[in-house]
Amino acid sequence: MFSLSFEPVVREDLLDALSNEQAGALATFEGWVRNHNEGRKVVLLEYEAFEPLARKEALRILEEAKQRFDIIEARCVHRVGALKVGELAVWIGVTAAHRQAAFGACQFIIEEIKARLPIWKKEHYTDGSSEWVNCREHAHAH
Amino acid sequence: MFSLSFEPVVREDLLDALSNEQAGALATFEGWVRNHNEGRKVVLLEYEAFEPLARKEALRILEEAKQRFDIIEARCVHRVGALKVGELAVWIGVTAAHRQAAFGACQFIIEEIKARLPIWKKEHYTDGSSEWVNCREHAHAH
Amino acid sequence: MAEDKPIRVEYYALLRDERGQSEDLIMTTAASARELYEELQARFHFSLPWQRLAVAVNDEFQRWDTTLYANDKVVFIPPVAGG
Amino acid sequence: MAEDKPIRVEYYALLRDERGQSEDLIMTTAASARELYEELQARFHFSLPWQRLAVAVNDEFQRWDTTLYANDKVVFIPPVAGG
Repeated sequence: MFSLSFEPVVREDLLDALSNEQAGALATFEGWVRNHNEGRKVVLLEYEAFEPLARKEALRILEEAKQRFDIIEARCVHRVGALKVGELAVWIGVTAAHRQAAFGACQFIIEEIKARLPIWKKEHYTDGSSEWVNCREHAHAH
Repeated sequence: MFSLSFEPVVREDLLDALSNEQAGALATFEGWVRNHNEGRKVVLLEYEAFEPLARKEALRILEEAKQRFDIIEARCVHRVGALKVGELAVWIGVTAAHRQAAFGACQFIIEEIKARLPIWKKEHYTDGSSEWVNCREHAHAH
Repeated sequence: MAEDKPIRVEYYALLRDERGQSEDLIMTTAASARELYEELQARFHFSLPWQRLAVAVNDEFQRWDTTLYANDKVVFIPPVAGG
Repeated sequence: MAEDKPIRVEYYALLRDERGQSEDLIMTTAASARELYEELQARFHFSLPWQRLAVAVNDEFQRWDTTLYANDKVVFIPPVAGG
């Protein structure tokens, strides 16, 4: 299950949906909006998605995680819209019988999400300027 | 922060305590009571701890995690007492500026917790029998 | 000479900011996604070369040399930053 | 011959079940934690050999050859299963 959400993520709902009597392990990852990036003070982020393709690609990533790791279920929610410092930007949860598979799949999913989903992030700084992350003319992606 | 809890874990309280504007990543691990183990159907678990030493050793593990990984904070709660299938037995949460440190420390902590804390688990099976896990006379720990 | 065909282009993120709007319906002779980007880049002064972007046609990733057909929907994808 | 000294032993998990109670205050001549365990194992028929256990003295892990003193609190630690 993947969704793009304009509203804050409600963790308990996601966790309840993952509940399973076969599962001995849950690994989660949350990406939070930091108050700084590359030495600049961040006050606000805007996330924007090319929604139809972001959804399709995210479901492919979750499916790949199930092929590669012995997991039971994997879910991911990515926020879109304006986010303040401290807000949750992405949530990933993976259940498995055993912990190694849960951790492995959770790390795989966040790496692929970051590399492959058509989602962009504009940082707004304390000095009033703003910038699309990774899009500087002579910059390289990190 | 480490605690042994006779009451169900309230995740939101733990997450709120980890909230930090420098943190870009949160990795969590939860161990859940499965309905089976080594082919036997489990109905109930009892966790028992040698409390003073379990607390000391857990704090040492969290301190070691901070030495080894570039993390901001790490917290762990371990349940004691009787737990039903599906209940959360252990919760670990680690914040960091970046995700690799959060994942690495979270995995380190659960491995060390399992290997080092003087905590025992008695499984009660559907056939009415019970057993202290890893304590069979000719068995080896897994 | 190739005939003009209608193509719908949607702009996101940096490209939307640089274009000043989120969509164009254009008539073009561009045979491939790459040719279309270069045409639009010359016209709207997009800052990034096509090598830094990816491209989607009809909501699916495609290679830059993919052939464009009338009424295709094209999205140029600047470097992503999800997660 | 060594003198008797009082030692407090607490039992957890399997050992508590096998002992049938959670504590003993005993007089013993055992010089080390290992000698004490072997003495108690003979008396209470504990199923596991000392090699499968760890030992704590006064709430801290210790080696099996650690010397015991009067009024020490000793806990034998069966194979753990936390997490």
